[in-house]
Amino acid sequence: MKKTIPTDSSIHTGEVLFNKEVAPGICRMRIFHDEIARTSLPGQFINIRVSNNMEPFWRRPFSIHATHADEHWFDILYRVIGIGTQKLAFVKSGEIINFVGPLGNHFIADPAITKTSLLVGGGLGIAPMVILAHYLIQRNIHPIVFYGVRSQSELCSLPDLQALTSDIYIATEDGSVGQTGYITESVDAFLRQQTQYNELNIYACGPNPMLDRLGQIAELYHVPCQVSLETLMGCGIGACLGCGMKTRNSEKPYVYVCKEGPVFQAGEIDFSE
Amino acid sequence: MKKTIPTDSSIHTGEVLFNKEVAPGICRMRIFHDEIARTSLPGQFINIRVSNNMEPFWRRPFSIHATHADEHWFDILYRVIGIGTQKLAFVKSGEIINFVGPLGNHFIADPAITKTSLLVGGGLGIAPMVILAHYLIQRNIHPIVFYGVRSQSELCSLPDLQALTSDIYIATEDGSVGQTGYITESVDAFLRQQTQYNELNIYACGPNPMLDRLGQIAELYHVPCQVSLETLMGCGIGACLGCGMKTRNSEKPYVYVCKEGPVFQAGEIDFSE
Amino acid sequence: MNKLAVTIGNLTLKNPILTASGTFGYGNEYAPYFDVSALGGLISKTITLNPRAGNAFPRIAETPSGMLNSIGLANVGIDAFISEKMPYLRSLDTVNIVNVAGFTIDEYTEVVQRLEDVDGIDGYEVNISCPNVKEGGVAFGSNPNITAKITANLRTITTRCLIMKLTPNVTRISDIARAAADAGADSVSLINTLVGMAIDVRTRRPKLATITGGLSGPAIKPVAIARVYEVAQAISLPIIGIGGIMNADDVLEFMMAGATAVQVGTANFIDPDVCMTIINDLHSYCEREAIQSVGAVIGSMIM
Amino acid sequence: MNKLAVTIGNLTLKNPILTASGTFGYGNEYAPYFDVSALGGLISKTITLNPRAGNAFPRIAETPSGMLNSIGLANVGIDAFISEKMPYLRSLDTVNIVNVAGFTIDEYTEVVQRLEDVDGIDGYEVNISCPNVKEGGVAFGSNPNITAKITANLRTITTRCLIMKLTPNVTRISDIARAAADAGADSVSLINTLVGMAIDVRTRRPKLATITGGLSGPAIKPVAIARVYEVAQAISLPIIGIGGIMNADDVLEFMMAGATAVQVGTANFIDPDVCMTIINDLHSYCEREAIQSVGAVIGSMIM
Ligand SMILES: Cc1cc2nc3c(=O)[nH]c(=O)nc-3n(C[C@H](O)[C@H](O)[C@H](O)COP(=O)(O)OP(=O)(O)OC[C@H]3O[C@@H](n4cnc5c(N)ncnc54)[C@H](O)[C@@H]3O)c2cc1C
Ligand SMILES: Cc1cc2nc3c(=O)[nH]c(=O)nc-3n(C[C@H](O)[C@H](O)[C@H](O)COP(=O)(O)OP(=O)(O)OC[C@H]3O[C@@H](n4cnc5c(N)ncnc54)[C@H](O)[C@@H]3O)c2cc1C
Ligand SMILES: Cc1cc2nc3c(=O)[nH]c(=O)nc-3n(C[C@H](O)[C@H](O)[C@H](O)COP(=O)(O)O)c2cc1C
Ligand SMILES: Cc1cc2nc3c(=O)[nH]c(=O)nc-3n(C[C@H](O)[C@H](O)[C@H](O)COP(=O)(O)O)c2cc1C
Ligand code: FES
Ligand code: FES
Repeated sequence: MKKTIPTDSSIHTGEVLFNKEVAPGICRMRIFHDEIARTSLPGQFINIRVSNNMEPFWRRPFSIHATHADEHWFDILYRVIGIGTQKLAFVKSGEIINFVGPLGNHFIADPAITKTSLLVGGGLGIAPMVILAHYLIQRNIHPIVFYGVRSQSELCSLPDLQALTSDIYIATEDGSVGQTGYITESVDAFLRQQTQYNELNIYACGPNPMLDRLGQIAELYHVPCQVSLETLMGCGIGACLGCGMKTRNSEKPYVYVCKEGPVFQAGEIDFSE
Repeated sequence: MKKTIPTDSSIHTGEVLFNKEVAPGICRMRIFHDEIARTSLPGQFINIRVSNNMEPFWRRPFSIHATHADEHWFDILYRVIGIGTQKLAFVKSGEIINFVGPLGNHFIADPAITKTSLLVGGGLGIAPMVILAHYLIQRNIHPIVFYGVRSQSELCSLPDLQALTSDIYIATEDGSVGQTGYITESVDAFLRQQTQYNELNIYACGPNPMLDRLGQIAELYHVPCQVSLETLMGCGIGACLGCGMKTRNSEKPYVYVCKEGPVFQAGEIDFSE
Repeated sequence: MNKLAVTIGNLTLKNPILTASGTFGYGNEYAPYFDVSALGGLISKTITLNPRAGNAFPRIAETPSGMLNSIGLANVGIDAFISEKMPYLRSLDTVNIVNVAGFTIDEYTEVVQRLEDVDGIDGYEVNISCPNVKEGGVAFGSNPNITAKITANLRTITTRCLIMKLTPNVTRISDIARAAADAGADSVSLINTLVGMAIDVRTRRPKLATITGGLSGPAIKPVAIARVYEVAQAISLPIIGIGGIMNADDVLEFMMAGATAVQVGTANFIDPDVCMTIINDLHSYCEREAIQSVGAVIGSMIM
Repeated sequence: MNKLAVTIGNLTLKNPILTASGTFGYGNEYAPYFDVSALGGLISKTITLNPRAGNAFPRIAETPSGMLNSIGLANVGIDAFISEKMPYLRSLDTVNIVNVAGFTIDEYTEVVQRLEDVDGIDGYEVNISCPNVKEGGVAFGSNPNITAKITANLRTITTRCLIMKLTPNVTRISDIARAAADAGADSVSLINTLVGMAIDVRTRRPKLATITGGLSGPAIKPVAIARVYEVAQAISLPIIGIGGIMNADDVLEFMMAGATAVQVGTANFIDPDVCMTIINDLHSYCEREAIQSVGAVIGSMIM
């Protein structure tokens, strides 16, 4: 895919403006930081030092969820799953957080060829979609959001999305709201109904099986599809070579997600492993 | 020295009632715990797990400073010096603390042979002297407190001591209050003025050089002297064999402070190292 | 049937949790904290022919996720062990394994010979891996020939369970394990501590009086798991895994790597009832995962 | 005079802080975070004759106070290194040490031969200690004869500073160090990672695709300090200490144990500007302690 030049990354500290549970086990944290608020691009992430000691040892990466340049803040949205996110959930407003960023490349939008974008978020994969929808609207691209979760209670940031677009499709695995089943099938159904595909594209973030399936759907309809990946990250800056994903290109069997990603064309990645 | 049977030790949790700075860099923590409040003896200590993670790795030992059986609490008094005590200082009232105790032997008082005791505390060595003074008074032994610090600002728990005895001698190294110099010299001066020594004894806790000098003074006047020692402690329960002090007895070259102490006759210990 | 039972040589342990020598005293130190008889087995502090005061102080130092020690096999000596410590150990309803060491090859034989007459001993763990003594110790355990010799000598004089305790401070631990296995050991236990050192930069003094010591605790767990896995590929004897175990997950990790049982060491210092917690958690694990015998976990890593 | 300057062979480093190979990429990765020219020297990712994609994923795992890696010497290969990476490295105002490896003894010679013609290289660090490759690597570095052979071969073809990087996964590292010293090395650097392993007990899968990997970070610092001290007693060459350095105190600890310079590895992942912080803190230390040259700290442990 076209190479993008990421914004300069640095080590920053920022004050936490709030950090609250927005759904069971899911928190949203707002950090005061003018530079990130102004310069970060959709799909980029920050790498947070969640503790001053060695537990956990590595930083923890989180997508930038939303930004507000005038108010100098940005948000992350995260699920509490292990020691790092547990510690993060304990941070109180007023405390100072240390992070590296903005890191990685970003979703690419070209208004000359795209009029409508499908933004597909699975679970916490919704995180980059708020900043992305905002970004697209500024570029006159119409965002249609597809949001899949296990159950209604996990839905986050709907008001943010609704403020940006009225086209929001929801699928839940348990059928508690929206379509029952996987969000990929809603995307498939949507695409099937279209009459032309050349001004469409897809942006997606979520579990690998979802991205894999979505890549297949996109290929079927010949719609470009950019996916944002997650892997374990030792450094986040391209130094440890720990964050690889297998590609379909035997000349370059791996891509490094932190530096060459996290955003890739779906077709580049080999999700089979 | 006469062997004492320590109270049964267990792993406990207790609620912190308060934890506040009482002098620059010195905190007092009150813990709600009926059993410790009722059963612990002067000189015994508890071993606190100051964090849930591995920093610091070991527990940290602190003398029992004061107890209140009816109100079911006990206090510790501690100086913030490194990672463990820094974390301890962050604990808020209402939080639950995990500790092992009561540990170790204790100061021994025999009203049949002792009428007056000199309680000598150097710096944080004052910690066990409050519970000890209380204990002695209950046994009709009159406590005279000798309290040495570097400077007036470091004096702690004077009201507690004053409530128990009016005989309090203070020495400061900088002369900001009381005698100028080491408290051991105040003890020496006091003893020099006495006419008889057979109903006296000394209890002491503080830096090793102080205890060493005090032992010499005690020997001079043939006054029994019990000292409470501090060493690094890996376990606090007699298992790691890490907490040794050299003795003057070549048959038994080391004593283990956590289990055989922390209280010893001054004459047993070789402070030369 | 007891789901947690495992077998080491002629011994059945009611669960895979043993205590690591030198971290559990002679057992009674822990009696206030839990019912010591609940253990799969108790391995006592290394016993030598003569009492030893041990090395000079400081003997311990805290390190990132671990600690250093240079106790130097301080122990009461075999006579006092038999007269003062055995009665308590004998009274327990658990497997009693006595850890032994010598400073010459013959001394190992001598110590075990003395213990052969003593009732209530179920097995020996032979410490050929102590990094904190000048003679014997790790010097023996890093040499396959001496390892074989000590093992063979002891095998001729005892039918009790014979466990050789190995050092990780060698180029290939499986060579040593094979030597012990071929010479008749019933099991090997690993790892003893890694040689380590720390300096107090304020005083410029080593944190241990002996300068170097042995590193233990969670810091060494990845090394221990790798060694257990290596040895499990090399020999068919049951392996006892040691190093940095703090909880039941750590025990499962060792067993998946190939250990039949484990020893809990430094963790006892942090939580004196940790072995009881681990045993309870292993029970819950087997319930939750519908495992009929914890033996099914041994070597069950999926590649 | 620069208080922090130290000497390794024919090189003067403006301070004792080098970056550990494989943790600092080819330098440019860190350019956003501090002025890389401030380093005492930069040691780049191991270079091999052919480009290598490296091992399968997962290649990294978090462990108590450390991490495991099994990168497997993924690198761009010597051609791309020279054409794509050297221009940036050459532009820096710091000592540029290239870490090299081969899979046969001759390959080491071949790689260095190729680099001899390249400008802007001040020295070589020879990786005979990688635990994550099947051929060469730690198998070479645990054999004193092969160590001597590789060292001697390279000594005949280069006058540039020659540093042999040693593995701790051996019975006696000083034997290997002596072999390197006698064969003409200018310095030895130690330690490379300890062999380690971890299993995810939920999935029962090893946390690394290669099963075992190399342990780094603060967890291994006590082992590294002990090895530096051991080698410092055995040879008179300058030693470069590596393992678990997170801050200036850790650097001083290595130097007191006998290291002339150090390498900062895993810490760069946690704080990409950690080397700058350390250099500043070393300056302050020398000021505060009125030390005229940091060289005075080397081997200054008091016994
Ligand atoms: C570029 C990028 C952006 C991300 N953005 C977000 C975000 O916006 N919101 C959010 O909630 N999470 C996000 N993540 C994932 C997030 O980083 C992890 O959930 C977090 O690191 C877990 O830390 P922990 O200490 O709580 O869990 P741990 O205790 O480290 O792990 C708990 C379990 O989760 C697994 N795990 C840990 N990290 C990952 C990972 N990155 N991918 C897959 N499995 C993992 C572990 O293997 C383990 O089984 C992102 C990850 C990347 C790489
Ligand atoms: C039986 C006993 C009772 C104690 N009672 C009290 C008390 O009532 N109040 C109080 O303030 N302190 C008391 N101490 C000392 C207290 O345990 C230490 O100050 C504490 O463990 C330091 O922990 P830290 O993590 O803050 O410091 P660390 O980071 O562990 O150490 C900082 C520095 O202090 C030194 N140090 C650490 N522990 C000790 C020690 N035990 N003796 C000497 N030097 C040490 C270290 O070597 C290091 O140089 C007692 C110690 C013992 C053994
Ligand atoms: C303080 C201490 C003393 C030890 N003493 C002995 C000993 O006497 N004999 C022995 O075989 N191992 C001894 N060890 C090693 C332990 O039995 C064990 O092999 C090692 O600590 C690794 O396990 P851990 O990480 O769970 O502690 C000792 C370890 C410690 C920490
Ligand atoms: C991710 C990673 C990759 C490494 N790659 C190399 C390498 O290519 N060549 C090498 O000689 N050492 C390599 N090492 C070892 C380091 O250079 C260093 O010796 C080791 O990590 C110990 O130092 P530390 O604890 O400061 O990280 C690597 C280490 C890590 C963590
Ligand atoms: S996380 Fe280290 S290279 Fe990507
Ligand atoms: S602190 Fe462990 S024996 Fe005393």
